[in-house]
Amino acid sequence: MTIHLSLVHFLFVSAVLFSLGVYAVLTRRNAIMVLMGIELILNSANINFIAFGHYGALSIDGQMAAIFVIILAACEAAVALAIVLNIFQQFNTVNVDDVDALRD
Amino acid sequence: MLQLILQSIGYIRPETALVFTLLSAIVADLVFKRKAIVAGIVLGGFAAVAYYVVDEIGVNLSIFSNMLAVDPFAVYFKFVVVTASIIIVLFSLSSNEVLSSTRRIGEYYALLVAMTTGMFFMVGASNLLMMYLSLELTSISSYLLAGFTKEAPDSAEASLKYVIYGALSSGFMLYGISIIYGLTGSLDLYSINQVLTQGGAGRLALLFGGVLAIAGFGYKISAVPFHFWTPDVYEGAPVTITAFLSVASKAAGFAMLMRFLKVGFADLTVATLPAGLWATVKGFELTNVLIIIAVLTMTLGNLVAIWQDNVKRLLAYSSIAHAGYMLLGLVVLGNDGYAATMIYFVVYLFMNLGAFYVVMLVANKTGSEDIQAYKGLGSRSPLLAVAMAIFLVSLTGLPPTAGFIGKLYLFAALIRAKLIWLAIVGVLNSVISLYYYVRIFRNMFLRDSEGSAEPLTFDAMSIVVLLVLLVPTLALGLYFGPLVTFAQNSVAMFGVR
Amino acid sequence: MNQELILQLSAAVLFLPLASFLLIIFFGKRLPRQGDAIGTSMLGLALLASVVILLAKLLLFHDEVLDFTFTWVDFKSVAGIGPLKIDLGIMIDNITAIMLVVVTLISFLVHLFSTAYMSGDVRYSRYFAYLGFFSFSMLGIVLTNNFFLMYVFWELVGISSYLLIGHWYEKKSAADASKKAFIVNRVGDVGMFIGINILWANYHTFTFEKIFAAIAGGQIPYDSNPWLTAAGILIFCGAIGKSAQFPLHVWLPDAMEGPTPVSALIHAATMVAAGVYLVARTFPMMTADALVFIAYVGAITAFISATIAIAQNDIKKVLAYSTISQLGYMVLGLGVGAYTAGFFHLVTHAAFKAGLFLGSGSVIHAMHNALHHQGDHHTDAQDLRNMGGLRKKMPVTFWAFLVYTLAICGVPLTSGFLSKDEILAGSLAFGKLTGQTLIPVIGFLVAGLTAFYMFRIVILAFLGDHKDPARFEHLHESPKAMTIPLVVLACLSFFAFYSFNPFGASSGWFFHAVERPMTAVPNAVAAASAEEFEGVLHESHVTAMMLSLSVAGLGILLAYVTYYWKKISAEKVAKALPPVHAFLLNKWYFDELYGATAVAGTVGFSRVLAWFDSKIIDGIVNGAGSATRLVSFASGKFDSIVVDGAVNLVAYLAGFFGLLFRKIQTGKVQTYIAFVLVGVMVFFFIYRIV
Amino acid sequence: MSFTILNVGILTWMTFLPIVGMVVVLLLPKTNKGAMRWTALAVTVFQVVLAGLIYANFNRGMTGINSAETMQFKELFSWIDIKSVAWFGRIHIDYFVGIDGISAPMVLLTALISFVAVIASWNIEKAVKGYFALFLLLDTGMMGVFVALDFFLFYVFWEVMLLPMYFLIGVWGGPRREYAAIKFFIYTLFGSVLMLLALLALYFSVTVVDPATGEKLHTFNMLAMMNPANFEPGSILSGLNTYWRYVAYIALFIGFAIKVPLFPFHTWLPDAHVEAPTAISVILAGVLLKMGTYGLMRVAFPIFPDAAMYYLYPLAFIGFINIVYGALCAMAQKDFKKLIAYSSISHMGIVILGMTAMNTQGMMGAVFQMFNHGTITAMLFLIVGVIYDRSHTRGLDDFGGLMNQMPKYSAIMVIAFFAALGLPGLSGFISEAFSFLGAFQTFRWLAVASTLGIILTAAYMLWTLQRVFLGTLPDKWKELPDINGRELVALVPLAIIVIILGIYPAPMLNMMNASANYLVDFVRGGGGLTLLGK
Amino acid sequence: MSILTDLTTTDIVFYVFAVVVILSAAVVVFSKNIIHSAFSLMFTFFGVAGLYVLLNADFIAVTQVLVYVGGILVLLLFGVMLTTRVVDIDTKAGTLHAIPASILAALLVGTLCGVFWITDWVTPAPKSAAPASTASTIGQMLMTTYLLPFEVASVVLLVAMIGAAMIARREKKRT
Repeated sequence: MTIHLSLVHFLFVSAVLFSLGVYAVLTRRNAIMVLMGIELILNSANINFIAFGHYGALSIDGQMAAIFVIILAACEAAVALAIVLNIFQQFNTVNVDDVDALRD
Repeated sequence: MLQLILQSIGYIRPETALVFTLLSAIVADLVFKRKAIVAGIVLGGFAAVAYYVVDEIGVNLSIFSNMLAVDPFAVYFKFVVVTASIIIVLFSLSSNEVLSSTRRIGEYYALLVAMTTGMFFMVGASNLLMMYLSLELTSISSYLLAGFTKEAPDSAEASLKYVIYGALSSGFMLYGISIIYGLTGSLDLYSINQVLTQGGAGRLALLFGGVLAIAGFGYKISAVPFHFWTPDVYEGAPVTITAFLSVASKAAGFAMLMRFLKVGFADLTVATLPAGLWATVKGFELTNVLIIIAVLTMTLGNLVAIWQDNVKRLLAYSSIAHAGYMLLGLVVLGNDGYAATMIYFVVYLFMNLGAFYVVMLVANKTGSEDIQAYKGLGSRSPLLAVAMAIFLVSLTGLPPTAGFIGKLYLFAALIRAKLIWLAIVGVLNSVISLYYYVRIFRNMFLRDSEGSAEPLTFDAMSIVVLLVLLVPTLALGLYFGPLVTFAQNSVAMFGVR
Repeated sequence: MNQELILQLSAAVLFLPLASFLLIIFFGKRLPRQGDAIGTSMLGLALLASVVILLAKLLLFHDEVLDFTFTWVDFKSVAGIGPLKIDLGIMIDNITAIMLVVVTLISFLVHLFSTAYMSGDVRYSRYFAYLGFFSFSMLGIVLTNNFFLMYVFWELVGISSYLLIGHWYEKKSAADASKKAFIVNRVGDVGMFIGINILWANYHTFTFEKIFAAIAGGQIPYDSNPWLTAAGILIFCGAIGKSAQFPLHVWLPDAMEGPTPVSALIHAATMVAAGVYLVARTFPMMTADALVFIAYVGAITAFISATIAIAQNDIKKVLAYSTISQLGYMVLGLGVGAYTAGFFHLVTHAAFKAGLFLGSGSVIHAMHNALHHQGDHHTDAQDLRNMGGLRKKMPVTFWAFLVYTLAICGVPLTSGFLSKDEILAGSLAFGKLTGQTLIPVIGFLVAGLTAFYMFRIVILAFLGDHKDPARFEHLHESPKAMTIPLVVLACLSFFAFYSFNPFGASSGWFFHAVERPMTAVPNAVAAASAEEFEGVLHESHVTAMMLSLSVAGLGILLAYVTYYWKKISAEKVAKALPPVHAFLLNKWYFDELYGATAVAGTVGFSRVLAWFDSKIIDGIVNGAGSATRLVSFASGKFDSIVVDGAVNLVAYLAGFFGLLFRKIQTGKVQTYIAFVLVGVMVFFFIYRIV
Repeated sequence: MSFTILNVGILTWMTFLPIVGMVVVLLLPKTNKGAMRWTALAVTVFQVVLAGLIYANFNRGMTGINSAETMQFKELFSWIDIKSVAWFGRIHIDYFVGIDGISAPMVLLTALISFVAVIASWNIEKAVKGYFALFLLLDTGMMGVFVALDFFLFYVFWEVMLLPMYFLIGVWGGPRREYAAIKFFIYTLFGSVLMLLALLALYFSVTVVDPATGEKLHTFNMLAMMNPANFEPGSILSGLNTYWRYVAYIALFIGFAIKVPLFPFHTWLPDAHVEAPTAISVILAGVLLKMGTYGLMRVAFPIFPDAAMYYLYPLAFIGFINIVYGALCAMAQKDFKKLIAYSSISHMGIVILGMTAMNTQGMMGAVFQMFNHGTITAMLFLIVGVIYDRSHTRGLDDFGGLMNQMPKYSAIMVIAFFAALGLPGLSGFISEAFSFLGAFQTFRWLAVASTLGIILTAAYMLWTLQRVFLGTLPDKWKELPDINGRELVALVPLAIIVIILGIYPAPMLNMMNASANYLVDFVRGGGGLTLLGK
Repeated sequence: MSILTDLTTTDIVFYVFAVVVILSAAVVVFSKNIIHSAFSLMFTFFGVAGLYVLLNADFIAVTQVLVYVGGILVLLLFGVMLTTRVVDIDTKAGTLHAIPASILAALLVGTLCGVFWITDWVTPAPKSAAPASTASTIGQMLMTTYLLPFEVASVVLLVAMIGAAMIARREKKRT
C-alpha cells in the first residue's frame, strides 16, 4: 500500500465503517442507534460499489447499485422507525434488549 | 433497446398483474366498507396471476437486460408461491387474529400481494442488484406483516426483531455483493460466471463475499446460524403470516440461492462429471460451507424443537429443520438434488401449511397455541386431529404420505452423488424429528383434555380448506409421478444446461 | 406269526398306553372309577402283547432285527449332501423285546398297586392319565430305532416324570423336586442333544443301524477318533441325567416326593434304567476311552450313593440312593464291557427294586393310615426310626421285602446274585485287562455297603419292636391290590426266571438272547473284543463270586451287629465321626454345592444381567441412567420429557444438545446478530485452517 | 400360478381387505361397537379362509426366492412410471406381490394371528372404532410386508405399520404406555430409515432392461437386485465384498435387527410388550418380530450374499447372545409379561442361529421356528392376558396354585409352556431342534454354547409355572373364574396347531422346503463359499 | 517527511474525508448521548459524500446528501424525539456487552482489511479524465438497463409508505 490514493484506501475506510456499524448494532441498546449502525453498514457497502466502479474502470453499475441502495435505505429506515414507534407505544421503551419476551 | 424492453414487458405479466392487484386492493380498501371485497379482489388477482404463470410454462428467456429470467425454474417456484399465497388468503378469511384488526385489513392484503410480488421477482432475479431489491421488497413487506397485529406485544416484538435482524442480514449480503462486484466487475450472474470460470478472481475475497452473501440467503431460508429470527418471529407473528413465511418466503429464498449457486458458480464447461452433476468454479469452497450449514440447520432445528411447548414455535423449529433437509438437495450440486428440493417444496407447501392451519383453527377455538391445548383433541375434533396427525406424519417423512416422497428424492439424490454419510445424518435427523411430532400426537390422542372436553366444530369453509391441504398430502404420497415430472422439467434455468 | 404282525403288535403296545392317557385326560372325570380300570386294563393288554412279542421274538426270530421305518421329514435334494430326509421308525431286537415286557409288567403292576394306594386322591384320574403317558413314552424309548425319536421320548419321559413327581404340587417340596428333576435331566439331555448333533452333522441320519454301519465303514466324525469318543460320551450324558449318575444324580432322591408307586415305576425300575438301555443301544459306537469314562462314572456313582444311603433315615431316600447305586452298577457293567451283565442287572433290578419301592409304599401306606387314625400329622410316616416290628403286622409285605433285599444284596438263589455277580466278575476282568483296578475295588466295596444299608432297613422297619405301641395297634397289612404285585415281583426276584443254574446265568436263555454286539469303532480305539473279554472273565468268575459273597455276608453281619444286636451303637459311631456323618447325611453336600454354584450362579447372573439390561443397555441406548438424572437437575423439564415421551441415546444427546442450542436463543436480537457474525467468521476461517 | 377372486389376486385381497374393513369400521356409527367387532372378525376370518386357499393351492415344488417365474400367486403391474426427463432417468415402481416357501408360512401365520388377536380384542371398550380401524390398518401393513416383492412396496408397508402400532400401544396400553409406544416408534423408525438408505443405494446400483421399451432402467424389484449381473458397473454397490456393500448390508441388518429384536437393539421389546394390550402383544410377538428375520431372509441375505457370508459368524454370535441373554434376563423377571417378552428375545435368537447356519435344516428350522414362535408366544401372551383381565396384576409372586382354581386354563397353559420350552411332541421342539442341527454343522462351538439356552429356558419356564400355577392358592384368588368360551376360541386353535405340527410338521415343512434349499444354495453360491469353506 | 511531501491534493482531501468519516462514525457509535450520535451521523454522511466526489460519483454524492441528510437523518431525529419522554430524558442510551462486541468488530475489521489487502484487485489505471457529470449516464441507465429495478424500487417505496403508515399510526381504542 502506498500512501497514494488507491482502491485499497477506500476499501479500508469502508471496512472500518462496516465494523463500526456492526459494533453499533451489537452494542447500542437504543433501537434507533441500532438503525444508525445499519445505515453505516449500507454506506460502507456503497463506498465499495463506487470505489470498485471507479478503480476497476468497470462500469456505471456500481453507481447504479449505490443509488438503489440509498433508496432502499430510506425505505428501510422509514419502516424500521415505524416499527420502533409501535414498539414504543406497546412497551414504552426503545431498548432493544428489553424486548425479549419471545425466547426459548 | 426499446425493442428489447417492450419485448421484455410481455413476459412480466404475472408481476404486472400482481402490482395491479396491489393497487386495486389499496383502492378497494378505501372505497368499500366490506373488507371481504378486498380479499375477493386479491383472490381474483392471484387467480389471474396463476393464469399468467401457466401461460409462462415453457418459456425460457432472460429479460430486461438479464435482470430477470423467465424460465421453467422460476415458473415452478412461482407456482409454489402463488399457491401458497392463495391458501394464505383463504387462511386469512377465517383467522381471528386478522379479522380482529378490521381497520388495517386492506393494508394486510396489500402487503400480502406486495410480498408475493417480491417473491416473484426473487425467483427470477439473475442480477445481484435485482436479487437484493426483490429480497428487500419481500422483507419489508414481511416486517410489516409480522407486526400486523401491532397491539399484540408479541407481534410488535416480532416485527422489531425481524426488521433489525433482516436489515443487518441484507446489509451483510449487500456488502458481500459489493465484494463480488469488485472481483468480477459485474452484477450480472452470467457475466460473473464467465469471469469466475476463467479463474479471474481472488479466492479469499470471493470466499468472504460468498459467505456474506450466503448470510443474506441463509437469513431468508432460516439456515443455521442465520436462523435466529425465525422462532421469535414465527411465534410472534400472526399465524397466517407465519405459515406464509415458512413456505413462500422460504421457497423464494431457496429459488434465489439455487439460481445464485448454479448460474453464478457452476462451471458448466467441465464435462467429466455424470450427467446432472456439475462442477463448481475454481477456488469456490462454498459447497463445504453449505454442507456444514445443512447439517447444522436440520440438527439444530430438530434438537431444539424437542423442547418447545408452543406449537407455533415448535413448527418454527421444524421449518428450520426442513430448510436443512432442503439444503441437502442443494449441496449435491446437481440437477437431481435441485429437482429433489423442488419436489420437497411442493410437498412441504401442503403439509406445513396444513399443520399451521390446524394450529390456527385450534388457536381460534381455544385461544391457545400451547401444546397443552391439544390434549384430547382426538376426541374433541377427530377430523382435525387426524388431519394434524397426517400432516405431522408427512413432516416426519413416513410413507404413504407426500413427505416420504419428498425425503425419498432428497436422500436418493444424496445417495446417487455418493454423499452417503450426509444421507445418514439426514435420516437420523428425521428420526429425531419424530420426537417432537409425537409429542403432539400424544397430546391429541393419548391424553384427555384438561379443560373443556366440548367437541370443537368448524364451519364448512375451514373443512374445505383443510381437505384442500390434506388430499394432496396423501395423494402425492401414493401417486407422485406428475409432480416429479413437473419438477424435473422445471430444473432448467435460463442460460445453463 | 410273521414280522409284520410283531411290529404291528409292538405298535399296539406303544399306543395302548397313549390311548389310556388320552381317554383318561379328556374323559377321566366322567369314567367309572375315574378311569383307573381303563388304564390298568390297557397296560394289562400291553403286557400280554409284550409277552407275545417276546416269545415270538425269542422263538421265531431269535437273531433277526425287526425294523419298520417311515420318512417323517423329507428335505429333498440338498446341495453337498444329496437327498436328505429324516427317517423314523421302530426296531425290535432281543433287548427291545425284553425291555417291553419289563416296562409293561412293572407298569401294569404299578397301575394295579396304585388303584389301592392312590384311592381317594384329589387328582386320581389325572394320576392314571400321567401313568399312561409315561408308559407310552418309555415304550417309545425302548422301541425306537433312531436317535431323534430316542431324544423325543427321552424328553417325554422327563416331562411325565415331572408331572408325576409334582403330583402333589401344592407341596412346595414336591413342586421344587419336579422342577429340579426336569432341569437336571435337561442338562444331561443337552449333552445328548449335542452328541446327536455330531452324529447328524457327519452322517445325516439318526438311525442307529445306519450310523453304526457308517462308523464301521470307516466314517469317523470329523475324521478324528476323539470326536467319536466325544460323541459317545455326549450321548452318554443323556444317560447320566436320566439314570441319575454322578454328577447329575441329585434329582433322584428329591423325586421321592412323588407318590411311591411312581417312584417304583419311574424312579426305580424303568425310566432311570433308560440311561442304561441307551448305553446298551449305543454300545457299538463307544470307543474304549468312552467306555472307561462310563465305567468310572458308574463306579463313582455307585460308591457315593451307597455311602449316602447308609446315613439316611427316610425309607424312600435310602431306596433312592440304593437305586442310584445299582444304576451305577449297571453303567459300570456296561462300561467295563460286561454288556449282557449290565443289561441283565437292569432287568433283575427292575423287578426287585420296583418291589422294594412298592413294599416301602405298602409300609408307608400302613404307617400313614395308622398315624391318620391316631390324628398324628407330625410324625413322619417314612422315617425308619419311627418304624419297627412291622413283620408281625404285615407279613406279606415283610417276606416280599426280604426277598427283594436278599436279591439286591446278591445272595445266592436270587436274580440279583446272578446279575451282580456277572458285573463284578466283569469289573475284575476289566481290571485285569486294562489295569484300572480301582473299578473292581469300588465294585466289591459297594456290594458290601449295599448289603449293610439294605439290612439296616429290614432290621429297623420290620424287626425288633415298634417304637409306639399305640400306633402299632392300628397298623394293618395292605389290601390285595397292593400285595399281589408284591408277591409277583418277589417271585420274579428268584433265579429261576432267568437261568436254571442258580450260580451262573451265562447258560440261561437271557445270556443267549442278549449278546454283546460287535463294536463298530475302529480297532485302534476299540475296547477289548468280546472274545478277549470272555476269556479273562472266565478266569475271574469264581474269584468274583467268592469275593462278592463274602463282602455281602460281611455287610449283612455288620448290619445285624449294629442294628439288631446293637453291639455297635450307630449313634456313637456317628458322634465319633461327626464330619463323616454329617457329610454322608447331607449327601456329600451336592445339593449345597450345586445350589451355591450352578443355581445361585445362574439366578444371580440372570439378576445381574436383567439389571444390566434395564439399566446399562437400556441406559446406554436410552440415556435413562445416572447421567440423565444429573442433567435433569439442571432442568426439571428434562426428566418429564425423557420419562414422558422420548427416551433413548438419541433422545439423551438430542435433549442435551437441544438444551444447549436453546440457550443461545436468548430473545435478544443483538445476541443473535453476534452469533451471525461469529458464524460468518467461522465459515470464513474454517478454510484457513483446513 | 395365479389365483383371483373377482379378477383381483388373492394376495391383494389378503392385503387390502383389512383396509376395506377399516373404512367400514370408520363409517359405522360410534355407538355400534358390536358391528365394529364383527366387521374386524369377518375380515380376519375371511383372511383365514383365503390363507386356507393359499395353503391348498400352494405348489410345494417351486423355489421362489430370486426368480419371478417360481413365485406364486404373484401379481405384477406398474404402479408408478415416471417418464425419463432430460437428464433424469425413468422411474418405475411396480406393484409386485407374490409368495414363496419363505413367505407363505408367514402369510398363514399373519392371517391366523390376526384372527386370534381380534378375538382377544373383543373386550376392548375404549374407543372401539379407533382401535379396530388401526388394527385393520396394521393388518394390512403386516400382510403387505410378507407379500411384497418390490422393495419400495415392502418399505411402504413396513412403515405403514408403525403408526397404528404406536397408537395401539399408546392409547390402549398399560400405565407406561406412552413411554413404551414412543420407544417402539423411535427404535423402529431408526432402523427403517437406515433401510431406506440401503434401498436407495440399491436402486441406483441396479438396472434392468425394460422388456417393453428395451431401455435400461433402475428398479426397486427385489428379485432383480438379487442378480449380480444387474448391478451397473461402477455403481455404488457393484462388485462383491466391497466397503459399501458391507455398509449397505449393515444398514439393512440394523433395520431388521431392531424388529427381531437382536441384542443390543432389543430394549424396546420388553417395554412395548408389557404395556401393549393383550391382542397387540400377540400381534407384536406373533407377527411383527418375524418381520425382522423375514427381512433378513428375503432381502438382506439374497441381495448381499457376499456380505451375508462375510458377517455370518458375527450374526450367529448375536443369535447366541440373544438366546442366552434373553433366557437369563427372563429368569430374573418378576412380571409375567416381561418374562414372556424376554423369552421371545431368546427364541428369536434361535431363528437367527438357524438361518445363519446356511444349510437346509437350519433354514427350515428358522422359518418353522418363526411360525411356531408366532403361535406359541401368541398363546403365552393370551394366557397372561386371561389372568391379567381377571386379577389386574402380572406379578409372578402374586400368584400360586392356579392349577386347581382354573383347570381348563391350566391345561392350555401347560401346552403353551411346554411348547415354549421345546418339549418334543409340540411344534417348538422341531423347529428348535432343526435350527440347532443346522447350526451345529456350521458353527460347532457356537451351537454347543447356545444349547445352554435350552436348559435355561426349561429353568425359567418351569420356575414360572411353579410360581403361578403350583403351590397353594392365595385366598384373594379364590374367586377367579376359569377361562371362558371366547378366550378358548382364541387359544384352542393355536394349541391344536402347536400339537399337530409338533407330531407331524411335514405340512408346514413341505411348503418351505424348496425355497429354503434354494435360498441356502443361492446365498452360499452367491457369496463366499470360499469364506466358509476354510 | 518525504512520504508526506509526495502527497497530492487529492490524497490530502481523501485523508481528510476519511478521517472525518471514521471519527464521526466513531462518535456515532461510541457517544453516550443519542442526540450527539445523530448529529455526528450527519458528518459521516457528508464525509461519505465527499469520498464519492473523489471517486467521480458526483450524482451519487448529491443524492447521498439529499436522501441521507435530508431524509433519513431527519427521520431518525424524529424517531429520537418521538421515543424520548420529555421528563425523563433517556438520551444516554447505554451499551451492551461491549468487550465481546469490540473483539468481534476488531476481528472483522482486521479480516476485511486483510482480505482487501491480499486480494489482487483488477485495477486498470484510474481514469484520469472523468466525465464532467455522471447524471445523464445514470438517467439513461435508469430508463434502459435498470428499468426493472427502477420500477421495483418504486413498488418498494409504495409498500414502505403504506406499511409505515399502517404500523406507526395510532389506532383508535376499539369500542
